[in-house]
Amino acid sequence: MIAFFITFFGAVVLLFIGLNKRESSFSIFASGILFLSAFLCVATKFGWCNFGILESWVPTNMMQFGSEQLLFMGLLSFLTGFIILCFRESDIIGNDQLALMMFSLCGAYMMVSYQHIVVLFLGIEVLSIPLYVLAGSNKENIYSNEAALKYFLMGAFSTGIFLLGSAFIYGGTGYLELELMGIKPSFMHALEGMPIPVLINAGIILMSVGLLFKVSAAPFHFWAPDVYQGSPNRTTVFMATVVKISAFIALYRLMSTFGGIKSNWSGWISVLAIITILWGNLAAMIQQNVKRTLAYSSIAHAGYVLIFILIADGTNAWILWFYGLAYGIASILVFTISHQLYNTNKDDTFEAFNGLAKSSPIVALALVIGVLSLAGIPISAGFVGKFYLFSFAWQSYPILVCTGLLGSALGVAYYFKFIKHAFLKVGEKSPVIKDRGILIFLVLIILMAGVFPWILLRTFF
Amino acid sequence: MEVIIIPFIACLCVAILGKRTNTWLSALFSSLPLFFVYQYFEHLDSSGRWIALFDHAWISDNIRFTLAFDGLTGLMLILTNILVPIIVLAGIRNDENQCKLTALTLFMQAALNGVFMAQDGLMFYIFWELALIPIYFITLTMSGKFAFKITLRFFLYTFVGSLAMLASLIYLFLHTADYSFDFESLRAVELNPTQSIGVGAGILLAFLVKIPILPFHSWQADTYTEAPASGSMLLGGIMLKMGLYGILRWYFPLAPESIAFFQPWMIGLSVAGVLYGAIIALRQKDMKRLVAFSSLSHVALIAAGLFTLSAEGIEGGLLQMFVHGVNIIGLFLVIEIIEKSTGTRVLGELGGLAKNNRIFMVFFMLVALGTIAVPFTNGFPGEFLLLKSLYGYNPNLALLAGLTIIFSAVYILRMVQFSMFGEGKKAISPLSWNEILAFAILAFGIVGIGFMPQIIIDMVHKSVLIIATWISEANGILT
Amino acid sequence: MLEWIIVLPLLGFLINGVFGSIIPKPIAGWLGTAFVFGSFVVTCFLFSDLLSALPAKGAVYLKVFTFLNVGNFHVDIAFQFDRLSAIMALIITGIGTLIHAYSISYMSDDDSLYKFFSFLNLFIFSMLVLVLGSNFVMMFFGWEGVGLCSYLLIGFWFKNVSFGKAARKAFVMNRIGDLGLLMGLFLIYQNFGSFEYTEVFAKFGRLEVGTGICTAIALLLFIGAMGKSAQIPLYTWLPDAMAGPTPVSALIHAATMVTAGIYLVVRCEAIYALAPFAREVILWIGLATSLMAALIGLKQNDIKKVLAYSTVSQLGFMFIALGCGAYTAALFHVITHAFFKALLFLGAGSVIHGMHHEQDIRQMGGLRKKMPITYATFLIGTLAITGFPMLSGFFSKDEIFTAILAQNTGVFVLGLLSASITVFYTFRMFFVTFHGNYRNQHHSYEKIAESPLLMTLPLLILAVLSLIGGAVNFPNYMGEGISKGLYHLLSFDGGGSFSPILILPEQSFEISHVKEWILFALTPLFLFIFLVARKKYVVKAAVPEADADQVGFGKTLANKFYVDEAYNRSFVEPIELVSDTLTEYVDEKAFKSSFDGIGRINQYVASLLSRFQNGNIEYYLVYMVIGLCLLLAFNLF
Amino acid sequence: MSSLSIFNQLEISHYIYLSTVLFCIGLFGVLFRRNAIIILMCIELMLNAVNLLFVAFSSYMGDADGQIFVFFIMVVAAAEAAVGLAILVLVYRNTRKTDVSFLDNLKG
Repeated sequence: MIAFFITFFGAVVLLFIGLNKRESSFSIFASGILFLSAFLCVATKFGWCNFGILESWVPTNMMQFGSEQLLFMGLLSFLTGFIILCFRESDIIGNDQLALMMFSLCGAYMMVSYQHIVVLFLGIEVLSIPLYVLAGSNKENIYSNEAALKYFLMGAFSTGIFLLGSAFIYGGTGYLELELMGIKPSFMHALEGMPIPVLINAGIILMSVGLLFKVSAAPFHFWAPDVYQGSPNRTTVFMATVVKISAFIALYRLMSTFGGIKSNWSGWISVLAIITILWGNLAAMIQQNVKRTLAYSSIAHAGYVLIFILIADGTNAWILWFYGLAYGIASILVFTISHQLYNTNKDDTFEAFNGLAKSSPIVALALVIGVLSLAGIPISAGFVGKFYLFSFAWQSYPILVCTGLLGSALGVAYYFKFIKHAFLKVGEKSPVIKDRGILIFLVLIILMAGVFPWILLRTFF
Repeated sequence: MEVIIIPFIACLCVAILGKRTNTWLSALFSSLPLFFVYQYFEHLDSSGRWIALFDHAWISDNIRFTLAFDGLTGLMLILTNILVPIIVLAGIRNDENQCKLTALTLFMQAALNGVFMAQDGLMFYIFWELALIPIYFITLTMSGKFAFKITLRFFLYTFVGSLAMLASLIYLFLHTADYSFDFESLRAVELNPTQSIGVGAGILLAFLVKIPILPFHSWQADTYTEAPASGSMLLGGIMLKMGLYGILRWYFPLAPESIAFFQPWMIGLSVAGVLYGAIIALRQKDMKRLVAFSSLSHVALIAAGLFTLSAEGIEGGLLQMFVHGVNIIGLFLVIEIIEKSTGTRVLGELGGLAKNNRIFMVFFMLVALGTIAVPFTNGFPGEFLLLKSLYGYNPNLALLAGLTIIFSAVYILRMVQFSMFGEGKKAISPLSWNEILAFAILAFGIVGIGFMPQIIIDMVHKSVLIIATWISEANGILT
Repeated sequence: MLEWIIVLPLLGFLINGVFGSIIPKPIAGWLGTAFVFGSFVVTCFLFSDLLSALPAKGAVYLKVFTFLNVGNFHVDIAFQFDRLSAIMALIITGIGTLIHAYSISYMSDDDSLYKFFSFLNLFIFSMLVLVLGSNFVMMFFGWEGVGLCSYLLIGFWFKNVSFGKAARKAFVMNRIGDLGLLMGLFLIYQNFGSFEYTEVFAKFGRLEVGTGICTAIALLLFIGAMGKSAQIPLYTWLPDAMAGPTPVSALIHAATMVTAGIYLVVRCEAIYALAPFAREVILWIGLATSLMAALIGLKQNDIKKVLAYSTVSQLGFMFIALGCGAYTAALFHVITHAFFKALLFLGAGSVIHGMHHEQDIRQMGGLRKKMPITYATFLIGTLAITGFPMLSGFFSKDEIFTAILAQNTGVFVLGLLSASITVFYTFRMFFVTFHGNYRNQHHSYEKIAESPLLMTLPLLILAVLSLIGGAVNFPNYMGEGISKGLYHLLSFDGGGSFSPILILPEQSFEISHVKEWILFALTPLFLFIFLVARKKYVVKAAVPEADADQVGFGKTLANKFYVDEAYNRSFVEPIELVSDTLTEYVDEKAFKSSFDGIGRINQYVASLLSRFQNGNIEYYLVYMVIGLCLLLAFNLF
Repeated sequence: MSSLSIFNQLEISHYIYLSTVLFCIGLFGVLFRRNAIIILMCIELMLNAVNLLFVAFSSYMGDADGQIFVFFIMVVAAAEAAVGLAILVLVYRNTRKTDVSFLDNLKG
């Protein structure tokens, strides 16, 4: 809860002190707040500090801050902090933007820690509404406008679907509290004339479609490439990482609530996972735009994580956490480099990477490691994440794992485009890459998590 | 542990120093692990077991970072750590990308040492993949417009194979009693024949692609041909040994029940590959391409030998692995020097190179003779044992595979003839000391093993015996 | 002491090979010669030791080290000096020494003399390994080693492309034979569990005559012998091998290496004794080779080519003998052939040397006066090879014909034909070269001079040997004490593990007196042919016509029965076609394209998928709703 | 009273059908109208359908949660509409159109 407060009030403060001023020091302030909140989450988890008073304000049937939630919140806060830090030089800079992002993060916190569908709904909306604005924050850019409108319309639409689903669930189970509605989904209040399982099943499908939209799982992913491409870079990476991870956490918690009737939904989730993995990887192969490619890549990753939704049993949330960390850091790394190159070349196709290895080899190396992590090649964190995921799923879902492996192989084809352009092509301009320290730090995180995952996981879980 | 850390540190140093790197020093550094390998041999006991030298909890308490050593590993380590310094030395003529290539080669050395020492399945896989990355970048420095396509094909091929292996390993891992990737735990998993065939197929695929065996070879020729010399050397000299080593070390013990199923297929494919590579090599004009196909042919023979499951086949195969590494690196070194001196490696454009550089000529001849397995060069004992083992399996197949001794004479001598003999205007530029040193080491390897192959056989004999016992316990087919 | 026989030539090879470039030329040559001579001396000592040992010894045995020990498979580097290998070693080192000495002068113009001598020494070493090895693998070592040296020496003048081609051809054809030999070795090991001669042959004793395994092994080994000893169908490399320097032709392609096949069969007498069918095959192949080569020899004009075909033909005779089971006769002919053929080649070399590397006999003529020593020695060689009475060739051929006659009259007639042709073409070559008028326009007759002493001395020594060489194995009618020396040597039973080399009793070749008379009647026949040749080439001074003028059967002969062309058509070209097809269609199209095709399919699917992504939000919403409806439909109904 | 009795005769399923139909009307409106404002209104219609359903369930089960949810939905819908209209204005300024089918610059 403390993280929530700090983030929220930090955003408010930022909004007021920085009225009409545009300075990158705000970014440092904001990221400082976020790192602080991340740290506090971890500290609370380990019991180094106790904010029981704050916690007591929130009814436990509304939100819950167990150690799992705290770690997820810490992860999200940590990632957001890095996003803000890395994109200090964004051309759309402003304290209002930062504040919006932090508000959005508050929504993500709610999605992580909800115990009641109302909170989930509010979380989704608090997350989304600032994002609509952020997506369109490049006001003069027609692409940004288009992205915002698309995102908004489809987001609102999916909210409607989500709400219909929650209404059905409400009708089917009689509860909106997560704990209660999942207990015995089959017996519930008798509703005359309505086959209850149908209502519950439909409710589950509709609600999860609302969330699947957010994680951009096929066939609800169509917004993603367009919106990712049109939005300002910082917003894109925020959407690709924090939003996606939080939506997955929400989905995971929702679905594990209905773990008792897993057979009702495991089938179609599997199908969606397969479609998503294949679609994301295949469609990414022919893209020329970096952001679009990464959008498809994020779709593919959504497909992998859908496998986790299937295997989640309440004790292995750390897989999601680790995968989120690996994926998030690698995405931020690649997006940051691509963003900085964009600032030099005003080109967001792969051509921007041309000659990177010559002009700044260290950045090229960082790029390689980021890309390898996304592709899931040892010794990067991405590999370990995939390894955990696949090895846990092998037993029950071999076909999914095979698809995942196939997808990884397909993924190589486009991830290596980065390397191709950075190492093989000759570039005209030599881009100025700032923040090498941060990039190297990110690389180190990836490598540490890739080489010593057990140390990391044993510390936290 | 040292054999992994030292090259890695050397790699970092080279990467940091960049153009200021002294190649002699890098070569010296990369040969340092040999000293430690020598020390490791003292840990061996008479049983020939695979003894863990380093062990630490890693990804989980049961997925450990375990480095182990036995004769088999020792042989591969010696091979790697002798050849890598030579590759580093040979790179001196490669002015532009030299420090980059050297750094990558050293990184590769660390990864390869890891592959050969890894006792934990996951670790093996990770090092396996890790070895792929530097070679990918090395091949990427090739010139030519198909560079990306070729490297991508290479990477995808091997990556798909590795993923299949990973899937199999995870499958085994999930069936272990203690959820461990440890070699012994994986081996202890009881599989029924169907499972075993599935698991075996996955593991085999990775190795078959890497070796490569016939239908999975189409990445090879282009990659060998287009890659820079050090890339070709690493690929042909050491990397494909990973596949053969893998078959022996990981496939045979982990899925012994499936060997009986795969044996005829593998031997059939290998023999087909022997002929296929040899026949194609007969008419190649590009020397590197020729060597690539000859390697396809030679290595397929090794694979066939391994799959005969006889002592001659396995130990002869191991011997030949070492030998092939020496020879192919020699051939690539020769071709590299020819190309650097004359600007071409197409046979029709060369000729008469023998006349001005005697040392080069002698070495080229020596390597060529080693490759065509003339007695008292290193190629002979291995090929003899392999053919003999194949004869024990099926005389007709041995006859077919034996055709390679005719074909290899034809294409290698053709290469020698068209490049070295006859009249020609081009000449080999004088050799530098590093090249002469590299030649000397390789020449020593060629002649020394030619006379004393038993040294290598003795090194691996006990380890092979243990593996053979496992196979026969599962099948009772070992002779 | 045995090791020195082997080590000395190896030392010579190493010294000349490593330091050759800094050693003065003549010294390099003398060094090489000295090492071989040293080896010869050691061999002589050892041989006399062996003969005079008390109690009588079968062999001296020397194990150097273990070469391979895998599972139950064991091969030693080990040597065995028995009577057979002693004879071979004596020929090799003895004639080798002469040819080395000859080469010092012959090759004195060449810049890389040291290289030549180091290769020659390496050859001697390999050949000694071949004959002295105590097991089949050692023999195989030498077998391949001499092939290699032959390759190196044929292609010695590497600047000439066609020489290189000839060298390659020789090596590859030998390798074809080697493959057969190798398979034979495997078969031996599979059945007898050892490669050691003594062990293997001891186990053969227990088998029945005509056993399938014996026949198979015998035939496979014979394939190896075919390659090395230039028998049909693997003989075509030998005439081409004349590209090498003449001493090489004398040493390798006449006296020693090509007789390795005969050595192999004699060595494996225990096997062939049990394989009558294989002997039959050998007989007929030897006969065919002998006839064919003799016929081709009729129309050859290159002095070395004539000698080469004559060698092939003589090797054919040796195999005929082997096929008849007359192992002594074959070995006897090996010895005498080594003498007179080396003599002829060296003589030819002397002529070529004098003619400034002119080899076409049509460009010679009348050299008799300018090169008297060469002429005289060449004449002795010619007489010896044609079987002039009381010369070495007479006795050895006589013995072969005796054996044939005892077995098969048909073969006898054909063999006789072959021998007659030999007489004709040898004298044809002799007369055209030394008699008649000088016909060369490029070099003036005056400038031709006799070769230096260093070259003529070996000629003289070999001439003497050719004259008296028959003494090695005189026929019975020459007297009890001195006859059948070789036979007694080889059929000596050392007892213990060492059985005699020859097991078959020689008595089977005792022939009736009528037949003996027939044999004697042959001498006038040969005399008649000699006169015909003399009339044509001396009296009428006929010059062989140019190749283009050949017609009919003569043309076929001049073109060597078109065998090379036939081989090209039936083996080389199809394989090249297969190779090209595999490269172009299978490797590129099938394998590579199929993998790339997967990529292309992916690209195609991706482009299909991207059609969904048309940028229009309405479509997106529709897709979403369709997806949703499908989900609902499948799960609710 | 008679009208109330009609209400009493309504079963919960009727509410479900009604709101589903309403929802679908909104949904099809979203799908088949091109004007962004109308789409926005249709989404509101969908939300109101859900509201109706929540209220119905709530009163049927005598549980207040559903009604509270409705208030939240209304509030959020208002906020969403505000942001949405702002975005629309933004788009309109740049393109002079409110027709969504013209916005297809981003694709592929």
